[in-house]
Amino acid sequence: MGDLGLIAPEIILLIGGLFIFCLDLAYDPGVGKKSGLSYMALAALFLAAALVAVVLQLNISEISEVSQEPVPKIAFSMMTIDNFGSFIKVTIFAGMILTAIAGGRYMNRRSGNQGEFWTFFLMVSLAMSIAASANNLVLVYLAIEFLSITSYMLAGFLRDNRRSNEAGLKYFLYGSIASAVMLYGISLLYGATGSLYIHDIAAAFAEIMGDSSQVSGLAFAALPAMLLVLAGLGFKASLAPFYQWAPDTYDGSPTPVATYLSTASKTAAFAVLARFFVVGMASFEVNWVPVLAAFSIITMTMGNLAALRQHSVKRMLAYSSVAQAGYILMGLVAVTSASTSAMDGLNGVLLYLFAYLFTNVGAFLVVMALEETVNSTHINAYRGLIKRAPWLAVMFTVFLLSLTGIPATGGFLGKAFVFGAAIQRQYFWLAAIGVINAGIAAFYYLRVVRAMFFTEEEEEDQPLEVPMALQTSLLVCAVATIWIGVYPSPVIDWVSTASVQLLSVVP
Amino acid sequence: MELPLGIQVPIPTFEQFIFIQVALVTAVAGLAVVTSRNLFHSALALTLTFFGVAGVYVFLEAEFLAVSQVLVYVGAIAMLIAFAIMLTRSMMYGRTSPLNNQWGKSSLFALLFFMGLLAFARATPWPAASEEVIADEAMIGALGREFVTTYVIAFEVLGLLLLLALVGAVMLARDR
Amino acid sequence: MDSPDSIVLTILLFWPLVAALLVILFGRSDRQIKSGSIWASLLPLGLSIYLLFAYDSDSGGIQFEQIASWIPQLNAGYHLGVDGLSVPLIFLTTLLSTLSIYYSAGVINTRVKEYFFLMHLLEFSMLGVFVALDYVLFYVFWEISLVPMYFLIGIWGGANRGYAATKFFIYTLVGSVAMLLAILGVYFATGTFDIVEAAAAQPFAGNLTLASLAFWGFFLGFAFKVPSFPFHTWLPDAHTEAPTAGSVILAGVLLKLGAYGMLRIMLPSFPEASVYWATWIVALGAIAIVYGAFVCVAQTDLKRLIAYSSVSHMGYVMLGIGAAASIMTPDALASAVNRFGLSTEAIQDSAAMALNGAALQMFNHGIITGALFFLVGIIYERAHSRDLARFGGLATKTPHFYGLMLTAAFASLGLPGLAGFWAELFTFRGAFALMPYWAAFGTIGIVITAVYILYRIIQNVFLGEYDASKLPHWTTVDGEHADGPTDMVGFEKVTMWPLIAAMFIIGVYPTPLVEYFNRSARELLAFVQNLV
Amino acid sequence: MVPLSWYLMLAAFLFSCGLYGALGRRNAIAMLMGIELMLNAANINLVAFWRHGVGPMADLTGQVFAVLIIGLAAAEAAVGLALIIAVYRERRTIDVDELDLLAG
Amino acid sequence: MQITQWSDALSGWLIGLGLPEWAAIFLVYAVGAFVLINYGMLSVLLLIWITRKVISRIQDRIGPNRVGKFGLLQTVADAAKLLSKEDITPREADKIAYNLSPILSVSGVLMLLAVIPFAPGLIGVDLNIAALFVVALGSIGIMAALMAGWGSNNKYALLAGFRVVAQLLSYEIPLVLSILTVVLLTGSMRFGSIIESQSLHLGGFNLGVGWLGIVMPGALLIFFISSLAEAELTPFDLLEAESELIAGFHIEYSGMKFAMFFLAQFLNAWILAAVMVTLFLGGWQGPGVGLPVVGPLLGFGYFMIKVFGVYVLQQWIRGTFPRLRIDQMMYFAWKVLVPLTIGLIVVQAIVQKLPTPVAVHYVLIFIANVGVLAIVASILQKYFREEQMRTKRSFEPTSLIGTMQVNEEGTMY
Repeated sequence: MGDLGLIAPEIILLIGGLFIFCLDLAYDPGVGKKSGLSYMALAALFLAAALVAVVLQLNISEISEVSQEPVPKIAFSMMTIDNFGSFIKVTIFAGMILTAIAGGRYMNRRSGNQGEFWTFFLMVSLAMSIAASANNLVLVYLAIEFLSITSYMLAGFLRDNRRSNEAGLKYFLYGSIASAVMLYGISLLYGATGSLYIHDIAAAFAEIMGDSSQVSGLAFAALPAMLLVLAGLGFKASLAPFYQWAPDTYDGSPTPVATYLSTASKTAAFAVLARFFVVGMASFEVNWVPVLAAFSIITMTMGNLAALRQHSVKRMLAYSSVAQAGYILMGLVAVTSASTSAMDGLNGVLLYLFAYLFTNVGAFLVVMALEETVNSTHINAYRGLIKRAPWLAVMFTVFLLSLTGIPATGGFLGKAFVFGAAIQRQYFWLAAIGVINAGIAAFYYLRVVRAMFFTEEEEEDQPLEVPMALQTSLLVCAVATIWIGVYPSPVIDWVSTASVQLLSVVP
Repeated sequence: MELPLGIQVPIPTFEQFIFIQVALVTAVAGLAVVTSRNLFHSALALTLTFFGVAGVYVFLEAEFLAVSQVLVYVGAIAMLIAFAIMLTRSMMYGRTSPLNNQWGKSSLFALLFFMGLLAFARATPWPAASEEVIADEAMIGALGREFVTTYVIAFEVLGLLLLLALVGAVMLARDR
Repeated sequence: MDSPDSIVLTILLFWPLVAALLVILFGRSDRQIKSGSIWASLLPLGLSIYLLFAYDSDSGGIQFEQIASWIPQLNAGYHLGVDGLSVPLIFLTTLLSTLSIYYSAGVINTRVKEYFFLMHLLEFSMLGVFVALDYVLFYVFWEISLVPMYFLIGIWGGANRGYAATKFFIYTLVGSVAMLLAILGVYFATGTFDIVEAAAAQPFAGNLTLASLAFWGFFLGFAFKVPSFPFHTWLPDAHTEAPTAGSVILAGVLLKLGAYGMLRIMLPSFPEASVYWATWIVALGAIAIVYGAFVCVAQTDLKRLIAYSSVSHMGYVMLGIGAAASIMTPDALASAVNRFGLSTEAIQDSAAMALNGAALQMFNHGIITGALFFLVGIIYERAHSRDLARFGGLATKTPHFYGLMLTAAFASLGLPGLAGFWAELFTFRGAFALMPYWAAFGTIGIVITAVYILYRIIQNVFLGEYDASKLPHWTTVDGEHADGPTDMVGFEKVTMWPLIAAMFIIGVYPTPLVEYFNRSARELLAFVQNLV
Repeated sequence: MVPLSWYLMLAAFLFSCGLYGALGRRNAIAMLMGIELMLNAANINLVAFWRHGVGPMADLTGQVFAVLIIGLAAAEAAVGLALIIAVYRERRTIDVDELDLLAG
Repeated sequence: MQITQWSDALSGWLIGLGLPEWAAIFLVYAVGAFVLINYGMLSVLLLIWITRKVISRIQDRIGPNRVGKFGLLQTVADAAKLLSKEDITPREADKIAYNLSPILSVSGVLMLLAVIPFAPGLIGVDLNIAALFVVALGSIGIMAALMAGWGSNNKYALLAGFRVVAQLLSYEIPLVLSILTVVLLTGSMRFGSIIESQSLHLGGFNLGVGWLGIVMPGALLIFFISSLAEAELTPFDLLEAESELIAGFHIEYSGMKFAMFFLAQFLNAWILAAVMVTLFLGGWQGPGVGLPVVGPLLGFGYFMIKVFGVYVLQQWIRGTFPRLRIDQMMYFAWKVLVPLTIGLIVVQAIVQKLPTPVAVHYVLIFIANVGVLAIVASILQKYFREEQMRTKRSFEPTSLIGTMQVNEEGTMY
């Protein structure tokens, strides 16, 4: 399989995006008749996801003699095609597909630039996909920036809408600062190690750390560099204290954009974080573990406390997604390459991301459904939803319970894994703070459930018309959420192969 | 060279002397960018900074980069910024302070940051300069080859990004 | 599948879930849903009665085991099984569920489909807790039981239901997440999620700090549910606001989950920590008894009063468990022998007695409080008020109701010949031998219980002159206007009689029930003594 | 020969200036200018490390990355200014303190 | 014989005099810069005279003929007059921008002189990236115009400032791309190498007519058109557009500063012509440049003849063509020139990878260029025909509203 074959999913996305773009330029069927473009985008995404699986299948044939693990393949010297990347890609594509199915109508009704939208949409997927595989900080940075810049435009896509505009601008300003900071950190890493390949950096640091006479030397550069890079990546993953953009952006952006920003984009950021810290900074584990732990605590606490005060469900979900990032980070804190247990931190991160993706996409889709029908995101719009749209309310409840971490949903499994990993590494205080936060979080999730179910008698109940495509997406999300919670075995297997392969390259 | 108070300063070579000039101009211009009350003057100072940085690249024997810097930063980015300032020129007047309400915090933060980086840059035992730069024309060739071999993915990504930025910027900023 | 019996638990467990799905998917009319639900709930009841008889209490141990692979990567399996402790509680669960469903069919007329769906789901989750022998499974059911209860309180509850439901949910959630951490700790110490195996592996043996952490993790989870004294504040709100059937299930079964967890998990898994913290548990139990009873006296709301009486009564359970916990290790046993100057056997007998008392109290409290809540619900359906000050002299107007209430109330205060008596007797008998001072303190509660039962309930509601002006608006159970209190109607009587009968039967002849409990209590003691 | 640390100090100064501008100014365009300064500072670092760093001279990573960043900065500035113009057209302001539609 | 050798000799001599090495090098550079700058300043006098003469001829006038022989000193007199004029700064002007702009404008252009190869060996610096350098420094001029437009605090000036950015940035792209075709073919951005590659050896004798413009007429044309726009010459002189913008961004300037803008403009046109000659017309290449001693002199002569020839051509167009509207101008850049040059580059890139003899490459590239040439020519022809008809109609007495009419197709032309 050649290099091009290995990045076939990305190429499909590229071709799909450019094709849609050209088609949109060349052929104008008239206002409101461009929905065909969204089907094309979907087709490209499906094909890409399928190709990831194909690449994965063809990839695992070669087994290393040393570690008895499949050898990751390198494409174009900067992309590692391994199980880890493939897992992340499939997760991302799943999120993008679900968003695309549900969000097509939303965007088509609000913007006349469908051609651009679907092009950007595919390109964002492409960027995330590259970020998931990138093994060189040059490409990591470019992919993150590609993702960011395209996202800025998508966040501000409804240019006649003041909120969307403002969301785009704020996202841009915060995001650019963060990426510049990250770039500075990368430049310091380059200075200290002379390379930007993550494994080279890891090897160089391992060598420096191994040589006791030199430890005080260039290793000194690692800590500031690490912090700066963390600032940039933490921004994408909306970790405190870099999360201020998230609520504003999610709130103001078109809901499909907010949906993927809070799920797929976050998944990509965590993939990069994992690759960078677990592989690249393996020699400095003692340094970054406390930092990440502190970030994790601040993130979940700040996110939860802020979410408590919100009256807009969309904004509440935005803050909640900040808090969820804190939980996920907890898993990253507790990664060990020596762990034999399936309940390892990295597994926890991946599993959490996987489950969280379906849950949160679902939750945002419900918000989108309400926006579509009653044009509001305020919690009062959800009052008595059980009478107006029973299935919508039930599914939203499933998602909210999953976000709370109630068993038999995917969210529980993710939480159990990250808590488990923390317990395993004996970070009891971290887990304890997680518990307290779970309690706080339950409060604001339940507020929505209360509004939906605990109705007064006199309220009017007009049935809501939820579009078919949205329902389909929602159903998939709900089924997936419950399925992961009830029968997680295959997912755990999958996750394990992914993380084992990533950890096998840690020097 | 000994300054008053007994501070020892090594006598700079001619090259270092010129570098100090360039660096000073760059730094002062950089400071002017963020302190000037007049936005347009900020933009002018920014342009000067870009030139200064290009000069620094020349010192680093990266002429191609220096020219690219002028071409893109001065020729495109500074121009765009000046253009945007003109388009939003009503923002220039009637404002009492160009700083937002957290400027105090940010200035402190930036100062601390600077001192940290400074200490870091001075304290770290950076390796000594390596060998001579390869001959100029060959280097440009090598640079070009890097772009289409090792860095081909990054290069393509950047190209795609530029295309998307173009399309998106037009879409966003276009008048109805 | 080793024997046909092994599938019994699976059927018992999943039938309510099937019923719930049938209700939600195929429920057409309210009538059909109600009758279908009642019929559906009879199957688990039948199966649990079958279990009562089929469980071989001579051989004891865990029977009807079923083990299947579920999440092999985590060593978490689908492991079901029952022992002498869980069999009666399963029966209690199915009995109360069936009665609740039956009663609700008479009084619930809004959002019927959801209601019965949730009732079945609730039964499913409660049964799951009692039959699960795997931590993950246990925890899953434990948490799921929150959800239907939350909705039951929130949708069909009283005026302040949203607040109460949320409070209930969050309190218990925080507790159970703490328990989750403890479970994970046990998992990483033993490498398995199997409750029996993990207990046998004795996690954190020799490391009192970690063992205590895990112990308190579990304790938090269970104590919120029981609810033990400082963690009880959600309970009065939840009970008061819940619909009748919800209160019944909540008091009758859900509270037992906590105590069950202590007996099933905490004592066998962490004997050292149990010994170390036994005094605390006993103290909390005794304080709960006394505090709950005193608070009851001050109540003006009938339902709230009964809710607080649950706090008090569950205190007995804690007391018994704590007392038994104090001799969980051979060392502790030996020191207790030294301290009290009794023989080893006598001490062990006392411990077994305390455990029996606690377990019996769980069962009895389920029946008695269930009955009391039903009765409160019955009067509330007519009076639409629970204010004690507005009742009086109902004895003459509603004699049937009066009779049943009298029986249940006396059972509650532990009158000999009724169910409550034996439990209190066993508990105090066991506890006095092991924790004399706290047990003595706890007896104050018995006196106060008599005060509020006799004075606040019997005197206030039933005796004295009936004064129509105090509460002018009465209705029949169907919501039609009535001139005064009307007596119980058929379906209410049908609901009540099995419970009343059970009180009498157990009061007169508790032996078969004690047989189950005693067997498992002895097993527990033996298990722990043999381990170390 | 100019020592490496001089370049690094210049870069650090520019970066801090940029950071201050990006965080402390209220005009979105001024913030953007600060961001450009930061990118330039990072670029100086990269090229200086390439010239003086531990890697072999034939490895042009630092320069290549710098060129890529220059291109990327152009894209970023274009998109950013487009967003600024779009906001300005709707709101007649690009003062980030006044963009409070999404506060809460 | 390279300029570096001369400068080496000079600096060696200076060191011999006892100067420190850095001072000697500094002095040599200073001398070189002094010479180039003065050449630039002085040549402008000639350039302005040529312009006025050419345009006068076109307009059937004689042009300046009083001051000096053939009026050659007319410009000197004008300059003296401008210098003596009062230097006015508008009250509300942005002082920094206003005063900096003319200086920047001139210095940006003068810096370009450093890389212009006047003759074999006669070149300021033979930069390895000279082609890029030329383009990069062009942006200084844009910046200067923008500053002038803004600093004058005059709405016409500001409007012109906007137009500067729009026009110059737009035409920079086809300009760069057409330079790229040359770079692609010669494999170098160094002007020295590019000129070297345009020699044509015949039995050891350098005929010097292997001009790239012959192989790539399309690119040549596009470069020429773009350079007209870059030099702000008619038909792309919308920046000053006297009839609408009064005088463009330098409307508020007077005296010396005004003169500096003019200087920059004329010099810029000349330098662009020089670049064009270097890239496409063989630079100093010509018969006999390979000869010793006379070779460089011949080269210098060829170069100057070619450059001034192109310059006269520019002024000729300036005198005859009507001005474009801004939309037409943008349309032409983005929808005609840019796609065509990109197509050209793609074709060329593919052709150069073909496994055929180099001659075949040249033939194929030539064919592609002719195609481009034909397309541009046809578009221009269409435009001019319509322009002619419009003009004719507007002068017909029967059609009083002719100028207001949209043409038949309703297109922009």
